Amino acid sequence: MEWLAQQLAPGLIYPTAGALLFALGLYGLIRRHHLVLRILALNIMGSGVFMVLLGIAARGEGAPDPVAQALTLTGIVVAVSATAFALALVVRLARITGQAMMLPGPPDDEAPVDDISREEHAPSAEYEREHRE
Amino acid sequence: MSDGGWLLLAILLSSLGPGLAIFFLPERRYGLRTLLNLGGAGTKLVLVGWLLLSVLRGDEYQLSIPLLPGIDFVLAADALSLLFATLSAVLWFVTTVYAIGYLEGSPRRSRFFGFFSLCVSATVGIALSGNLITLLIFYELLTLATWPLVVHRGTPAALRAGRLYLGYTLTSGLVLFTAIVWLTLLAGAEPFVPGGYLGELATTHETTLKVLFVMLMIGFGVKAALVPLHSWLPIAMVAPAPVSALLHAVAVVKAGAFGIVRVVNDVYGAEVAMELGLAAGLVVIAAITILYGSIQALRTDDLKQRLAFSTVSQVSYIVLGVALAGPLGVIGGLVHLVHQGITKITLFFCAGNFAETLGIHKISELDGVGRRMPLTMLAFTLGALGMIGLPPLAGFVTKWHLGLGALEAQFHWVLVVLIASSLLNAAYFLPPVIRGWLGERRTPWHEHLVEHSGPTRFETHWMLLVPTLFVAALSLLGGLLAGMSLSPLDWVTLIVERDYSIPGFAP
Amino acid sequence: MSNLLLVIFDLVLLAGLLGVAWRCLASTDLFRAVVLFITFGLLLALAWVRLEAPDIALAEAAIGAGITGALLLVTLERLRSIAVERRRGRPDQPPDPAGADALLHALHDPPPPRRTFVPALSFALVVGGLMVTALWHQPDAVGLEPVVDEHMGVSGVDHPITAVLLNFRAYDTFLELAIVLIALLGAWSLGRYDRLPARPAPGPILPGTLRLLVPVAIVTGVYILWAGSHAPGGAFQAGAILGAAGILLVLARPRDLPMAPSTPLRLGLTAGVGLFLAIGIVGLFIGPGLLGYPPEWAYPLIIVIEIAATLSIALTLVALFIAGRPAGDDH
Amino acid sequence: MIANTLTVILILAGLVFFAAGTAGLLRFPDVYSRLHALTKADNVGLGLVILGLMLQAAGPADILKLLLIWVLVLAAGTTAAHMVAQRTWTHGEFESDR
Amino acid sequence: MSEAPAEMLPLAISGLVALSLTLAILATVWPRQAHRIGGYGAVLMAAAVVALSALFVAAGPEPESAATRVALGGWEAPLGVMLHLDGLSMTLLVLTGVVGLATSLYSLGYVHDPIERRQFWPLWLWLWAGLNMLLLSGDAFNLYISLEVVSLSAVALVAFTGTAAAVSGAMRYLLVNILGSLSFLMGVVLLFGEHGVLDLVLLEARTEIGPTERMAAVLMTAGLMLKAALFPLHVWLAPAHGSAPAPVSAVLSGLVVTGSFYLILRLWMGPFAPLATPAFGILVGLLGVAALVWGSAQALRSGRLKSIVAYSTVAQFGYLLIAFPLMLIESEAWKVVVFFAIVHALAKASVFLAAGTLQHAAGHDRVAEMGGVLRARGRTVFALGLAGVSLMGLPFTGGFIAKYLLLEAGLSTILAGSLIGVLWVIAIAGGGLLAAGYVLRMVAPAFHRGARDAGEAVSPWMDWVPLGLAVVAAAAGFAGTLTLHTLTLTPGAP
Repeated sequence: MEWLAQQLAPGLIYPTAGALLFALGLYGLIRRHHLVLRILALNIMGSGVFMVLLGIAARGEGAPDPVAQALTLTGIVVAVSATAFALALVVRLARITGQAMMLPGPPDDEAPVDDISREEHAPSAEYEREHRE
Repeated sequence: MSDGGWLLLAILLSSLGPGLAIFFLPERRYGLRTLLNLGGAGTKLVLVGWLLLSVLRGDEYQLSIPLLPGIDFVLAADALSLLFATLSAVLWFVTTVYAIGYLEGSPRRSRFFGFFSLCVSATVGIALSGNLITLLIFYELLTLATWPLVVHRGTPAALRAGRLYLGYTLTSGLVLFTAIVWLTLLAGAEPFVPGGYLGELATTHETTLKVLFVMLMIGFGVKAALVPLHSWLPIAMVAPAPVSALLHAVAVVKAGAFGIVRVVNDVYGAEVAMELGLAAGLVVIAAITILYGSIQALRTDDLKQRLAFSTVSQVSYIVLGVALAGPLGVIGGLVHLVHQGITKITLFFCAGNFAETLGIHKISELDGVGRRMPLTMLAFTLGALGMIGLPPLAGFVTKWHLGLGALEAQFHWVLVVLIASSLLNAAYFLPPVIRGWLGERRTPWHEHLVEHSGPTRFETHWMLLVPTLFVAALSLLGGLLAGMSLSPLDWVTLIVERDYSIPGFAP
Repeated sequence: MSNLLLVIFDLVLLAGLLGVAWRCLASTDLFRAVVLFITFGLLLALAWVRLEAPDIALAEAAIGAGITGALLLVTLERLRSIAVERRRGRPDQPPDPAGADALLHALHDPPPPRRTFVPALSFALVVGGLMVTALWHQPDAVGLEPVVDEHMGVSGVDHPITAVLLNFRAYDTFLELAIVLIALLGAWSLGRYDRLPARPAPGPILPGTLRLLVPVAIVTGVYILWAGSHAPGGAFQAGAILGAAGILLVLARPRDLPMAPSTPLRLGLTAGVGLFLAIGIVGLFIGPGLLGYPPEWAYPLIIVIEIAATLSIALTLVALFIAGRPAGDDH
Repeated sequence: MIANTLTVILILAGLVFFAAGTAGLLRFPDVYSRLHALTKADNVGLGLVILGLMLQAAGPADILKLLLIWVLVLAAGTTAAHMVAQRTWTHGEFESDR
Repeated sequence: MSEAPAEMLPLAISGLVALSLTLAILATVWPRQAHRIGGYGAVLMAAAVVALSALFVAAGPEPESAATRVALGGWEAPLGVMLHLDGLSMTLLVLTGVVGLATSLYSLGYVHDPIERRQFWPLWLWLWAGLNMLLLSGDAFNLYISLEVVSLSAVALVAFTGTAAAVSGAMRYLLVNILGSLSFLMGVVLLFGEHGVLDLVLLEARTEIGPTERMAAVLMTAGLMLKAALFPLHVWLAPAHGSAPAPVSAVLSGLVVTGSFYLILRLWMGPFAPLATPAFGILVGLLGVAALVWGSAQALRSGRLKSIVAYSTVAQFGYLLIAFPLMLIESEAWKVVVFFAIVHALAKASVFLAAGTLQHAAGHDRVAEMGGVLRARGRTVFALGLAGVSLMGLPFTGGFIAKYLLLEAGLSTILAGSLIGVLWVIAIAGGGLLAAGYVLRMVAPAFHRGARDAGEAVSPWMDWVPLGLAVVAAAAGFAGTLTLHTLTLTPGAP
């Protein structure tokens, strides 16, 4: 019993679970094509990494290692800002291409290229239309 | 920057500076462009002359800039480099005048003369380079600078020729690059030393040196138009006349030959080349090229194609001379470097005149041109006879020394090759001469130049005629005054005497 | 005995976590996936409490589950309204009552093809397995905890995590604030803010509750900010709470957002980063080094930075929720 | 000692209510009844649990904080329930619920 | 006098970091003046970098103790974050300064719409600050954070044009970046778990060959290869760089991707040095050859100017992979690789800027229809050609010297007896030919006969900056000895 309890100390179970979460997120990222689901998968991978980090911090008797906790906090805030920007990008992509699914291959070369340096930035039509109602 | 280095740099910059300035000159600034062109050519001529005299007195000139740890960018002026530099400087001045006349009123001249000057600086750079790496740098620069000139007309044919030209030269450039890096790894970045600097490597790395020699020959062979690698030259004739005159008669082709001369004499050294049996191999290839070039020249009816194939075979005379590794052979080879340059440029100028004035491209159209353009036809005849090697002219001097060299190096069958090639030369040069003088012109001439830019005082535009006559006179004097001091032959004997300690050389 | 109970609790919790994560990634309907993801976030917060990391639990609940959940839900709503708009734009399609099938289209991801199942699963299992073996081989190394305790005296705060965040590794925290700001700049560069598609719930209930909840949220936020120096809490958690309050306000009145004047808004957003760097540069010249505080001034400086950081984070999170450049910014 | 036993009893009672709420969530046929189960049962369950914890609390500050937690959950729960009910009433059942 | 510069170094390093951050924050706070802040700031930053390099060279200690380490906030290694400056990071900082200055001046002309200017400059200055911090950081977690700063701002800039291609390219780039960062972070966490230390120099002292190091090496290298678009994980590069605005793709191809490669090099010279086995080297080399062939083939086939250049980035990065096995046999070869990366960055940036000017003038960048513009704009085509020549590795350009060094390293491995070396030499030499192929495709139309149409008016910045950068790329050939000397001042390098 004692060996089992020692084996299942938080310093080992949580990093293992973190690694499994990382793998699960990776699996989801590869399998699913909808961008929101892929962003969820990346967030789950991030939580996996933080679980490994905090699991490591919990090793040994004393209080968990503050540096590891600070790193996790920084990681969480970075994760949320990356997710927020990714979601804004998904909405913009959906507005332009009408769907939020990433096609596997790169877009073809003949895609229309409108060069930003040339067009004056007139307020976009849809913005005007909405604001007129 | 050791002593006198600034002079070498000044020679290089005298064509590079104006060249870059002309690049950014708008098209309509005709006067300034001509001034820059002729000014550059003139200063280069003067500087090279000064260098010539001081090297004659025996001064030492060297310039080295550290490029990489252990590898320097070296410019040095020894007798051999002077030979090639003087040839380039003189012919560049003449060809600039010719080109200004030839390109009267055609578009994109700023771009043309910009690249034209870049080419000449690269050629002079090759002449003055002090070690293999600097030679490689200018050699590749020459490729880049000549491509825009070959495609200058912008027609699909020109671009196809350009693509082929780049294909050949870039691939061979890479082979050369790898070979030089390998050689530098083995023997270090040594400057050129008469008699070669391989020293004990020849004994330890037998096979590697053989492989390296073959790679170097492939690298230089493309530009020197040795047989399997020559097919770009005739196709590149689609370029305008001054380009084919200066580049394919003097700059590009001679650069390849000059590279081979440097490798055989100043890197491997004559003894090592003979020991490893490389010289013999080179002689065989040179002989094959001479015969093949002449035969091909016979078959084409187009004037410039014929001259191109004759260049292929004539350059191999130089390679043959050097490969014979005997003093007389080397003299024959080196002196032909100058004579072939001058004579071939005369022929190209005449071909350019015929094409520009009367729109003649085929030899069959040459009937009775002697009556319409007597002076150009005279120059053409002088050039043709010089090429064949009749006694008073320059060609004879070369073939005489090559013959002696062959005997000296016990390559008796080379004598047969020389005689056969002289006969072939006669076979493909005499018919145009005979047609020119004795042929009848039934239909009136199509006055191409007159329509284009009005009547000319002489038989054609003076800027086309004067350079042709000047160069024809040079080729005549080269032969007649061969014995005089400061003639090409005398200078070459000086080179061989001073730089090549070849055993048993009795002046 | 109690150790055994804890082990059982850990196993149940982790099993729950993995189960929820698996269901979330396997679900075809996006709304279900997002709800499951929020549950995953809350369970995660529970796990951090179990690992005695209350700060992280607070942050995870507020940011990981709360703010991210809100962002995801509003994104789904935007995708749905784009799908409806595109369908309205195509007359040939049969009119659809409440955009139900549009919702189906935009927020529905068909189950992935069978053929990618085996390679994906095997690749993930290999990566996971290797990591688990590496982790099992690791000794029970003691982290940097003793080193931190040594320097606690000089750090100016009593709470070790705040000391690490704002003093020992201040550079990382500064960059973290910068990243939040860059994410906002990125979102703003994509385009102007489009009217929130959320349909306001009629009736007095929501505004009424908000009038009750928002003040409480603000008081809690300020309390957590102040408590950060000696107890679990700090700038990021406080910023998240105030941000959540802001988002609630935005949700209550989606149509007529206040025209935030450009310069004060920008100053508010960059207050955290700007003040942090200013004090850091002062530290470079008179203090121990870049981003260092003279020991006796450490506590007040840290508090000032924390206040500015909270303000910036709250504003940035609300702006990220709106995810569009304010009109004022373009004139 | 009594406090501990009381706490255990209260928390157990709370758990019973939580279980009831979850059972309601799983078994009830439509949205409104499920909402009903959740908000009613869980809030009472939470109240009992918090009451139990109050006994363990160190000082008055902790007791007030626990009370604050309960009040906030009550407010949030009711508003959320109302919003969900209203949306279902106006826009019909969610696709996934049908 | 020799010790005064050594003391000034820490202050100068912190000063450079502070300056780049201040510029970024100023541009964020005052968007209307952002382009002025950006313009003058770029000049200021370039001057600061040059001053720092002068100090570094003047200080010039012997290689062992060359690294200058600055404790941020006064907290020493295991606890605080250390800035780390040595030969390797100094040379790349100078590269970032030069390319950054050129891109900033170019952007003054390129992004002239007042509203877009306000978005562009803050993001660009944050990207530049992120790059500087990435090169100076000596702490593993801090590297992760700097990578995030660089990735987010880079993705925002890729999505800047707002076209479908740009936004989808940016989305794919963002997903790849986040995945790469997470796998890098997992590696850092594993190392922290094993050794309890985050500083690279301390890590290097403690790492030995074990399962954790091996796993961390795999994860961190995979993450960085994702970000540097090295061959097997390169799919995202062409659409992202192809559709981004010209100055952005210049910086992406030049600096951001080189930054990730710098990190791989830093890791494999520091903590993971004992793990490199010859077999691993050969595998990476083969990937490099595949990259060279695939990238060049795509570049020869592609129809758009900017995607040709983007595919050529993938191809040229094949060289960096090929050089990996060379490094394992010949220890000095790592300096050659860095020099090649520097020269490639300069040349690629100027090619992208020139392509941007041509695209701006012609309104589109389909190569087949750009003949008129190419014929009219001699200066830009000359810049494109000169930088193309540097990509080909022909003389009188930095590329030539870099190729010379690569060939020398390749041949010395052959002389040292490794037979696979022949493949490397053929690949290095052959790569130049392939590069000639696609550079010719871009430049040849200028020599076709046909009409000349100068297209849209182009601001003087956009006309002269590509040429200036191309000349700098060519002149890099002469800086060979100086760069190699500075690179030797890297302690811990083999």
